[in-house]
Amino acid sequence: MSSTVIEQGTVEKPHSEKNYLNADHTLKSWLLTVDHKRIGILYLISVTFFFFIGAIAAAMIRYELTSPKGILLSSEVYNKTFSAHGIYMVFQFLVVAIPAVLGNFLIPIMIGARDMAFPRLNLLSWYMFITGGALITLSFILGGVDAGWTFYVPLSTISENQISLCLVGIFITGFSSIFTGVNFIATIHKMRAPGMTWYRLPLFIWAHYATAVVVILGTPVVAITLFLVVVERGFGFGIFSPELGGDPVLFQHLFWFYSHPAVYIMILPAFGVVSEIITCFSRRPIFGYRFIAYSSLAIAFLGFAVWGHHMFISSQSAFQGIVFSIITWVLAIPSAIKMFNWATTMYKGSVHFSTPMLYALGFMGLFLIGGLTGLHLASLDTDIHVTGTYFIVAHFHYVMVGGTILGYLGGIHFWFPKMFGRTYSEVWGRMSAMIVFVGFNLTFFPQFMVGYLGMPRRYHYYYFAPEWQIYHVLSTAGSSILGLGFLMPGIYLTYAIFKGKKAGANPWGAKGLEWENCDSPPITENFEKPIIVTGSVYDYNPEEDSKLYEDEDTGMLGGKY
Amino acid sequence: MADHGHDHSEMTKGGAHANHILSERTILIVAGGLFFLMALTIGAAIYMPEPFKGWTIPMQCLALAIAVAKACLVVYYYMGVKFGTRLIKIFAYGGFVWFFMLFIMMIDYTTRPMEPVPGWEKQTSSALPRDTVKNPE
Amino acid sequence: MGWGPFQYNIMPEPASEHAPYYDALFMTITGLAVFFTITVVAMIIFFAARYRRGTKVNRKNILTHHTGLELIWMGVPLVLAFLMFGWSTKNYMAVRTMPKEATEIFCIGKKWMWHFQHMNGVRENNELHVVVGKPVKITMISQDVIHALYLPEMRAQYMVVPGRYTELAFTPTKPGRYKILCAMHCGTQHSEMVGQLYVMNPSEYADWVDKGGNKYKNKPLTIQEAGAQIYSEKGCANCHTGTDNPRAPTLVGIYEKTRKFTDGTSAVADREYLREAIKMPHNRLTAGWENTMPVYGGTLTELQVLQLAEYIKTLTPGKGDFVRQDVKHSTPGSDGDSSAVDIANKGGSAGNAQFRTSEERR
Amino acid sequence: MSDHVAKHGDGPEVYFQYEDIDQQQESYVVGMWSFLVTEVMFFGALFLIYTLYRWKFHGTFFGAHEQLNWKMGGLNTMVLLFSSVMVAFAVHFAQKGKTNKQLVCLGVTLLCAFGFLVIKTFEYGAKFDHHLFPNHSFSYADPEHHESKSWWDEALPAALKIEKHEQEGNPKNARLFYSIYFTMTGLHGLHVIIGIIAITALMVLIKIRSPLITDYIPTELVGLYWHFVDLVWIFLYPLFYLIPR
Repeated sequence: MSSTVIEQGTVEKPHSEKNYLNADHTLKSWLLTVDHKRIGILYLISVTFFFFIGAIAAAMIRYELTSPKGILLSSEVYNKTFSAHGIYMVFQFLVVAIPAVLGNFLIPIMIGARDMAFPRLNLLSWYMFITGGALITLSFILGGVDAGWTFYVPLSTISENQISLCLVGIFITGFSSIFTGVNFIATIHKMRAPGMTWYRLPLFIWAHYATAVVVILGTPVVAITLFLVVVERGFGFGIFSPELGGDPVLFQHLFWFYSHPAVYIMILPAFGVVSEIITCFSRRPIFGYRFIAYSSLAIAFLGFAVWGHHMFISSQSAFQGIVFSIITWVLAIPSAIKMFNWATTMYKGSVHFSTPMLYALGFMGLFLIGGLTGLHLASLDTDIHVTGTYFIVAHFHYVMVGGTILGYLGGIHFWFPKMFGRTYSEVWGRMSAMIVFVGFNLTFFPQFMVGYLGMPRRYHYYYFAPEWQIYHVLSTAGSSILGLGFLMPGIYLTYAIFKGKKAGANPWGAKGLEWENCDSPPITENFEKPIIVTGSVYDYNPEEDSKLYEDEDTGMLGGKY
Repeated sequence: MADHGHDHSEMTKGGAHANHILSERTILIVAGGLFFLMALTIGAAIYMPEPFKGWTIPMQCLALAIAVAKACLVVYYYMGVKFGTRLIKIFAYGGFVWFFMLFIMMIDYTTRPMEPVPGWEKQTSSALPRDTVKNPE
Repeated sequence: MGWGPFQYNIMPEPASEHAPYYDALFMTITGLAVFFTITVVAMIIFFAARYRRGTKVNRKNILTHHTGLELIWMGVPLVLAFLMFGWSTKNYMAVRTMPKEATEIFCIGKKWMWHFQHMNGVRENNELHVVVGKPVKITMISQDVIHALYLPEMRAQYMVVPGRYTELAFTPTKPGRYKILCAMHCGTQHSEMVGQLYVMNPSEYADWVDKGGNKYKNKPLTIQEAGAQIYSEKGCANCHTGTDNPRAPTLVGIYEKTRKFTDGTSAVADREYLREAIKMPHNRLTAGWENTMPVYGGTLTELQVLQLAEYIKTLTPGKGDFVRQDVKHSTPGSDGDSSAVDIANKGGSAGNAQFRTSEERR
Repeated sequence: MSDHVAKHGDGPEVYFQYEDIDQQQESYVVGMWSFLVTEVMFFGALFLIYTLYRWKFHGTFFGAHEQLNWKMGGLNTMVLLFSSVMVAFAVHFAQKGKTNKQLVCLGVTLLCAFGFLVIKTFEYGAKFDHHLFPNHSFSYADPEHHESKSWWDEALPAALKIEKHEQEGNPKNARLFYSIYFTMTGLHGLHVIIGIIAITALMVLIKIRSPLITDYIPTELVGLYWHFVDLVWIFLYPLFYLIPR
């Protein structure tokens, strides 16, 4: 990115070694920090923790399903296990992962600001997130929740488990998201550096802006809905209870009013990350900048009008089903735009297969499959047979895990040198990217098949159809590979934080304020001097870049390929 | 950005200054309007002569129209949207427009028979005991 | 059955009229998905390989936007989407329009079993028998939480909602035994809320109806069971409940106990006394009760009296009591057939547990 | 540009992340508005639920609403509207820098907020005594509980009493009505309590001349929040207390 540093007669200060990581070492300085970068790191640690809880639950589920009659768990514990998997993964990991870690860390740097608009609110968000997570964990310690992460009434209102406590935890986590969203919106609107116009913003920022819009418009609705379940359990108010003439399907309407947009909260930031990675490692300006930017907003707004496709068979009227179906089909278009644009971005580029790029390519492949199998579910008729089966499980795992988590891992690898000032081992990185890709496909592709055969989701036993076992065994085998793939970055990245080679300010040769105007790791104020942006954000030159590598390895990270 | 300043595009396009000071006179006039409308809404609901009082839908629309008028007074003047920047206007209108997004749900309820089965009551749908008082057995 | 991977089906057997239409649409959409996946992946691989760093290719005049191209790849998928939407909606309307001439069946979902009620009075639990080729319309309601009646081979699924009737229709085309599943998480034993759908030829079906729709009926009853049946048919339980009451003394534990009579005498309640008390109850009245019991002298055969006496012997406060016969005898799992339902029942779950608790509550 | 160091005692303080005071003030207002959008959606879902069930069970809702005291509701509307006016004045004086007048206005607002809660307590108390709280002891159209006297009703001055109506309609749907009534007014009451905390905090900070409050923006933000609370009540009042037959 071209930008100028304003010289106001001040003499250039000598380069200091202080950065946000070593500015202060006390625990207090971390727990009471208002620095967006430190809060990002706090989020990184906490979401990793919650991810591993969710992953352990997933491993238990997969192990249990290798036998048609179950192995280890009772049905009750099994139900609590998949509920834990869903609740931790959705509310404590997927919804927050990219926005809270990468978004918090990068948004102010990318737009040339010194911090978020409301640093203290940002810290409060993190504390609320932790409180919510602690309450959810407490509810599982005190007895567990067996209603699944969707909490459909009346199951969640008559079940005698710790559902109220868990819902309160989710409510608090929800408000943490809202505050983060408010912060993002105010920051992106008001904190941009001079010259950073809307069309010069990196696509990462556009994606996060769209995400924040979805968060502030959607989250309160699910908060109030879950709150109503709590008062129904606690006081006996019966807003959804059929014996008072209420409608349990209304809960599903309100729940999916948020929870469908919530999948865009998960995937939009990943779109942003992938847009950045693909341009950087294709060494080429992104193709169709405005189309990608506006497709993010289109997804954010249109995504609110499609929630009913989760309810085609839940006794909503056929007419409403048709309305939702057609909007859902239309919603396929913005995602298609992005996909085609990313692919075209590589045309005439200078493509470099570094770890983040491998993750991004894996993301494209998996999201493609996940998105396109969504067509089966958008279609009214085909949805009938596969709703509530493993087909849908496979579909949303392709989108959420294949999309969000690969985007997240790609982003973590991409900005790792910026966050910690060190580089990780490229060999291990590329290996883990490939293992994740292979393991992921092996885990979830058989689930499409067993779902089409009719295996309902959330089933503990399937002894009535032992022929399904082969698919489950394949899936479990894949999940152990996938688990290995997730564990590896955990290990070599942790190693790299302490022992990795020093990375320069811009190890990838990337463009953007965070690479060109900012140290690795950045100083607490992000920039030594205020900056003014004067040009486009993606002015790469693939021709020159490729020439560098024609004859010799210049020693940049990753080398020739 | 010749002035080396911050990007104030949203603000300047609104054509008004952000910290507009509401005059005391305006506050009082708006307050008068609010109290008048409140009296009106009570009058319309309670002291309406009989043939009109029975018209459910027009009366409800009237009550809501008065409420919307009051809301507009508060939002425009007291909350300062009238003098706010374009961005504030977008937020204010956007919030209320998006509220109606929820009403897509009404399509469902108006196009299907939602009549609950008469007399249906089986399981209590709460963790607490309910309906235990009147049990003839 | 084939060899290796080929022995596995990739789709459930299409056994309803709608299934072939369903699969056609499903496969078309899958085809489209595969086509787009291959196109984009090929594009990615081609570009990534050809333009990888260091290759000597033309990188001049890079394209950063091209509205025409964008419109093409917005337009083409949009048209395809509308086509698919039209097709699927047509199918959906066909399958969600309830047939006028249909076998009507009622279904009640509860934790964790399916009750079916036929118009001819037959009740089934976790099983459903229907005739091949005749449309079936199921009207469903749930008793507690939301369930979903899922018949994979029929490509039919719909939710069963408490407090409201929902409907599901299908036309079976192939005789056989198929799955009934619950596809909406409904609590602890959700995965055992399964059953079987029997699609029968008309002759078989007629036979089945003749037997009262009860595959357990032909089995000889034990003497106690026969007694229990008489006990229930004659309505003994109307007066002789589990405890003494103003109308009649309880029969629980009565056998070989000493009974006091209104005339001051007493006797041991052996088989002879029981016979007398059934056939000529007015002879000796138990102290504390009046002569209200009908005389069964002419209505019960000697064999039936014997059976009844044997049944009365088994009555204890904890066990046996006054079970409605229809429920007891249609309890699945009482013969050796190891159907899915029975396995579930033997596991001490699903149906059995459900019945026990509901009966005790009565 | 580089003089973003906070200057105490010389006009409003600019926090380190902002370039200038304009940017800071605008950011705060934008943040508050996006939070208010959230609040709109928060109550929006409840208004949707209300609309749906009211449309479904209009007869019973009409019958049930006649148990609510519209005079008390009207008084509460008046109290809230008056407090809103006071907040508007508080912001006005804050902008002009008249701290004492500002504090008086905020104090009156605080009084109004407490008054609102007191009136609400009288309403809730009567509902409890008449077994109209929608928990397991709920009882509707039952003479025994309907006729029972409530201290909260008796204690009212005559002008605020309404004539006792028969409890008409389906008791189940009436319970739905009261569920919605208590949820919505309860949440609104919770917002009033949060407002009280915010106003109190603001007054204390102004009083002790805290460095946190160097310009009118905090007052403006609290004012925006309080106006929103008022706004919700403006709709709740006709929807619950003034249902036409």
